[in-house]
Amino acid sequence: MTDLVWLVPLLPLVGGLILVVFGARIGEPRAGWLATLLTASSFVVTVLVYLDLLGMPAEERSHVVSLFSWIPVGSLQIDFALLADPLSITMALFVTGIGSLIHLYAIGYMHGDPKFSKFFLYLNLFVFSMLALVLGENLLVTFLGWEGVGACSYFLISFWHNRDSAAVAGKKAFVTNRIGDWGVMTAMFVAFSAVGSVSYKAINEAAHEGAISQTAISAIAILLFVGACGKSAQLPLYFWLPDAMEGPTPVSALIHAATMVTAGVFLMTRVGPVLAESYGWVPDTIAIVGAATALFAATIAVAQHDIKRVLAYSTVSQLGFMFLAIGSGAYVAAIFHMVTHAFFKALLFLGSGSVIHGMHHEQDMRKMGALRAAMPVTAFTFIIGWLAIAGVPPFAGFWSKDEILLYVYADNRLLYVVGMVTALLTAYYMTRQVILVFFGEARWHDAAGEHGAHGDFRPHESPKVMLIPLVVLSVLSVVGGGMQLPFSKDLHFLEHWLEPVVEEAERSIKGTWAYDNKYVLLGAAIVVALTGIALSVAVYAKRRLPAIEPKVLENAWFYDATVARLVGGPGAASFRGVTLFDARFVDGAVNGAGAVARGLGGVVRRSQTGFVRAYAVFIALGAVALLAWFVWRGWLA
Amino acid sequence: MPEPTTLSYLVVAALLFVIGAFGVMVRRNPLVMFMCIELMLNAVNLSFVALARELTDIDGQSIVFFVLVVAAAEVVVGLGLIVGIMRNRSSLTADDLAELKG
Amino acid sequence: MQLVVFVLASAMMLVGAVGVITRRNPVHAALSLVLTLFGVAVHFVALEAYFLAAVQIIVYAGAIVVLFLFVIMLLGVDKAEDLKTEPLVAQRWLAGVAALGLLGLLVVAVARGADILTTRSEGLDTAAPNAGGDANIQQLARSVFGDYVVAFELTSVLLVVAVVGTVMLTRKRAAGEA
Amino acid sequence: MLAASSSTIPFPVLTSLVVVPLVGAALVIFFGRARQEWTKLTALLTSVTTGAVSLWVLQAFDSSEAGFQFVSQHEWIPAWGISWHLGIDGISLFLVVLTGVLFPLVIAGVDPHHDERPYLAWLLVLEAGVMGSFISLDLFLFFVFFEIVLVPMYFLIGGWGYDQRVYAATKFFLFTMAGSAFLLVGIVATALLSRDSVGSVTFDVVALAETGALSVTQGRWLFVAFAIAFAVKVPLFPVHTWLPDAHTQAPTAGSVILAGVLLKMGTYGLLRFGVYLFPEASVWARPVLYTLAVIGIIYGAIAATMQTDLKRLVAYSSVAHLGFIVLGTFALTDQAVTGGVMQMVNHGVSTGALFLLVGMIYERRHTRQIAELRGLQQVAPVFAGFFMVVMLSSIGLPGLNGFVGEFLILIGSFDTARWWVIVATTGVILAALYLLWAYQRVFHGEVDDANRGFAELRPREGALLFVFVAIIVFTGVYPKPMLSRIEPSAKALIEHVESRTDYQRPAQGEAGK
Repeated sequence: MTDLVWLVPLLPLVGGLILVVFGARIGEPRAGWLATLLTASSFVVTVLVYLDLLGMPAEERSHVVSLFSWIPVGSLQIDFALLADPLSITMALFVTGIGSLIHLYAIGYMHGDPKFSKFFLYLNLFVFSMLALVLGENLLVTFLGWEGVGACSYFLISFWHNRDSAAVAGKKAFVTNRIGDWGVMTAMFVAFSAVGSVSYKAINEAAHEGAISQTAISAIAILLFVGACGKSAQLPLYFWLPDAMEGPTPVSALIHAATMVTAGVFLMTRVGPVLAESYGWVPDTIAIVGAATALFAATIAVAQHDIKRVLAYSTVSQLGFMFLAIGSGAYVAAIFHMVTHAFFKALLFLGSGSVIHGMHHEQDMRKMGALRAAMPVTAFTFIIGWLAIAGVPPFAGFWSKDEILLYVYADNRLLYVVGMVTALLTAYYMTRQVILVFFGEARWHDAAGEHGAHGDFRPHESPKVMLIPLVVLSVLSVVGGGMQLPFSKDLHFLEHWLEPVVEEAERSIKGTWAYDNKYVLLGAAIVVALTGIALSVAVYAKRRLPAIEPKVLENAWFYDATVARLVGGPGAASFRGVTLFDARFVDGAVNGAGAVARGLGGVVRRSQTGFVRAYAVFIALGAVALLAWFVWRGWLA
Repeated sequence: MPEPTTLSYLVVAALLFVIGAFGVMVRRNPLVMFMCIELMLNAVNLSFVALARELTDIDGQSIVFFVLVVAAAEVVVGLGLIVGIMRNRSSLTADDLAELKG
Repeated sequence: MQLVVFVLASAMMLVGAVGVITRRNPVHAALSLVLTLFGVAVHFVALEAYFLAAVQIIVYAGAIVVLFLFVIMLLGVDKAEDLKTEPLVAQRWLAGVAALGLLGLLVVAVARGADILTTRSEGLDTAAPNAGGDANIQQLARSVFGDYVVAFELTSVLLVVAVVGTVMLTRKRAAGEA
Repeated sequence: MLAASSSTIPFPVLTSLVVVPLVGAALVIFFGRARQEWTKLTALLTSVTTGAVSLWVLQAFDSSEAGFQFVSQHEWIPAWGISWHLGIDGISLFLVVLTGVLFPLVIAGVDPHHDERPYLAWLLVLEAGVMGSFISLDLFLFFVFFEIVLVPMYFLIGGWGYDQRVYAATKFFLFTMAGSAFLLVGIVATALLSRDSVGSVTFDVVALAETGALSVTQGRWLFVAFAIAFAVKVPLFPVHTWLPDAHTQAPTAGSVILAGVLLKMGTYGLLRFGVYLFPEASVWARPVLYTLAVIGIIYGAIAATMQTDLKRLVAYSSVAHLGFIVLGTFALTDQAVTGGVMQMVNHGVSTGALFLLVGMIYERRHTRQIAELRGLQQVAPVFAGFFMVVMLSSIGLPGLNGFVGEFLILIGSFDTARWWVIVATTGVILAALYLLWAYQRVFHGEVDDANRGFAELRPREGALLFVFVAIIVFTGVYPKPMLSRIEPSAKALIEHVESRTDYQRPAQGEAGK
């Protein structure tokens, strides 16, 4: 069955190709069902492969399926090969699984859109790219998917291409991602130069066995991390993600919460041995960047009014958590959190989409409130997602976040404090969101006039096709923590499953204070989460405390604005300077040479009087000179 | 009485050539300029014939034959041109034809 | 005897040449040209180029000069040219320098080069006993129609082209023709 | 090593590649007047025939053979050792095929606005010249073809171009001629200076490269002469400024051909004559050429970003792309040189297609100003889709052809030109920036009145673009057939350099084994 792993990416690709050619003819809603069906079958195949792998002994659970020789030149031999191992199959499972749910949801959400079939084309291509990314046997196949998801996210963010803001956001996402891609490409160059191959196995083995210099190892690690920063929206390249919310909500759920943005975390885990063997400052940098991003984004989320922007910053913050885990050597925890985060963040995004859908495309939380009566299912599932992300036991997010914090504590206390503050803020702003949207008074009555088309404005619950994914995801958000429970070594299912992949890199915390007192830390996490919720309730529900939403946070510390001003100011000016230099100086030299020739010609041309007799004199004088030269030479000779 | 040497023929030819050349440069009537060119051609012909005898080579005379033919063709075309130009202009000196002034 | 012929012919030639460039009336100039051409023809005879001498008289003096005279008459350009003034600055002065320089250098070159002339080729058939008086013509014919036959054919083409071209140039254009 | 291996084919295949278009041009000129309606068909048929022959060559090409194939050699001017010597190897193979395929496509797909007959005739003469340049194995013959190319291109720009066409055509002609002056001197000097070592004066490339021995100083000076000529043609910074003008003012077919194959004559020349004839000098000059190439990559991209004219933007993007090719050429590793050759073809396909698309926009809107275009995706989604695919190929998206070449160049050059590669890779970011920005301004946004009437892709245009897109996708997904044909020749060329200098290819990944 593992040999059929190539079917996994192929099925969505086939869907995409069918939709490219016949999309318009298939039309709504059949295009959506086709795309959903293909993604779902891809999920089924993945499950089969998973079961197959599960049946094998742990050390044999790594299967390479080489499809064809892709780029073979000299010593560089790159196959288009897929790798089925616990890590890639884990990723593939939730990519196809959550992907199918989001496809299903989109059938309802995109109802009536003139580009309905095109949307599913992009979604299918995206799923294909994402699967190529996670299943790739070498860096190049991963890079194919890596760039593919970038391009698809560009298409999807700027899906409503008539909106200028959507077009700009799409471009911004692509270009920012490209900055990261520079890192991935350069990392491949270093890897090929040092190892002679770009396959993960070769690179990891070379790093583990110390066959290549530590400088090369560190270079590969840090360059890949640059790529991961771009893809996973870490500082300083995070700013494309909040803008990417311009895309339709299923896109935000699929790309910017569940799958694409986790690619960086996946990549770091893939090359875990490289990270483990590099200089100490490399994982430290990753941990610090992760922690800083987590805190930074959480503070911003506190003051956002757009329902999706809160979730976007929350995503950035949670991704920071995952990188914090990677930097602390907790790969399993990172993957664990990635999976649970995919569940609850997809749930939250889809829930917010349901709210937006019911509110006739209103996204400002200040114009919502008390929606739990109008949309009971959405409200219920959203609340589950909230509890999961806030870190309330026994929901999924609690277990994964706790696992990360455990490792961070063992690694660096200061970063642990940062993590705890972030957790507090997370609970705080998510509670704020739930209260603003679903509780309190209904503020949408005054805004009814804005939705002119609906004279009698009433938020409505979404159709079933949208609610089913919400329910499924909320179930997963509840039980997802069961993958990895801290109580006993036997309950570390995920760890056992991933062991063959991460064992060389995974840091052992056995024997540290944190390990021995993990229940203390567990308790602290619960206290922090509840404190955050309580604070938020006090502020937004009971109005006991004033809301702290300073402008500087609302504007994301002016980071984006500063970057925009730098790019638009000195950046554009220098580009303009180069262009002027080209026109004035380089081309000026060329035209100048022409002008000099012309000027000289203008002088010499005066000798052309037009009088034949004058020419005759010149000829005669020329003849005299020539003759004189011959005679003179004859004399000397 | 001494025989005239080839050198003396060449010197006379040179003299004739220079007179012709001077005429081309100072005369303004295109017809007279043509005549001066004929003078120069004759000077060259004379030196060819003189050298043909000095070198006892008939090629010198053959060349003169060709020069004569070409000169005839040149005069025909040149005079045709002058006639053509004169149709459009009342008077004619070479200095009036300065259209090629740069 | 030969020297006398030489001096006389040269004098004829040079007087004629000076006449061409100094006579203000083009008709006079043309007549002076005839004098020069005759002088050259005499030289040709003295140099034993009998055929060329004949051609010189017939073609040059006979045809070409007559052509000149025709054109002069036809166009009515027999007005005297004012040789006292010179519109081009320094034209005469430069022309004089060029002419004198040319003369001097030519003479020097000819004088210096005289000793390098060497006899070659098969020689001139001036008085071949079996060819009678036509030796020169026969030899010239062998050269022109033998060694240089291609050039000869080409000159005939040239003549045709010249004639056709002149006809095209001088005929009056019919209305509507470009 | 590179000695000519002649397959025994009775028919002079390569000669026909040059002769057929020339005959076609003559037919178009002499018989086209009487039969107007046959003119285009004649031109199309001859170019299709040439294309078919080039495809046959591709099919019959022996990919295990590194040397020249289909060689045909006849004496031309024996006194000077000049011969009609044609041959093809992995380096020129795909350029020949590209030429053979591109010409019928533009003849079929783009109509001139006036004077169809001379236009088609010039195009066919151009095809003959380009073909000849790519298959000549005699320096003199190459120079003849190299120069012949200028004439039809000059007339195509000057006769069928846009408002500034005369300026652009003159600039193009004078600029390239100035370069060619160096080339001519270089060619003659190479032949004469190699006389002693070769045994006689010869212009035969193979003989000169294999047996010729120049002193170090001679080799360097001659290399510089060759390099200047080819640098103008490529074009490399700072002699690139003819390119935006020529591209912008040329008619669509002219731009496509110019970008598609003409520029490749420069990079091809650097590889075939620069590296092959002067190995020592190429190794010596590498730092300078790397630097110029990288400047070209960054500088071209920056200049492209700020252009207001869509065609100029694409033209500057060519400067950037060609910089990659030069970088790969002189990096002298298997991957870089193979990638460079492949990128020559890729750039021809993707930039050629971009010029076609820009030409179609101009046909519809009579403007190339980005500011005057807006929201085209709304009214012409299929057109926008094609533009997008071609653009992504130009950006270098993996899975499309542009990426394979670029990646090979960069990964191959990393060991020999490390810091240059690191800078050059940032060009990838800039490529995304300028193309996406242009796309956003032209295709995104709400369509305004001026652009509302923008017509959707017509079937003929669609068919034309489909061929390009098919090539783009196929070579991106499965480049192996192409790479396996280029690689032996690239490798042989590098071994040629290694055998004559102390340069040695870096051993990639020795540590890992």
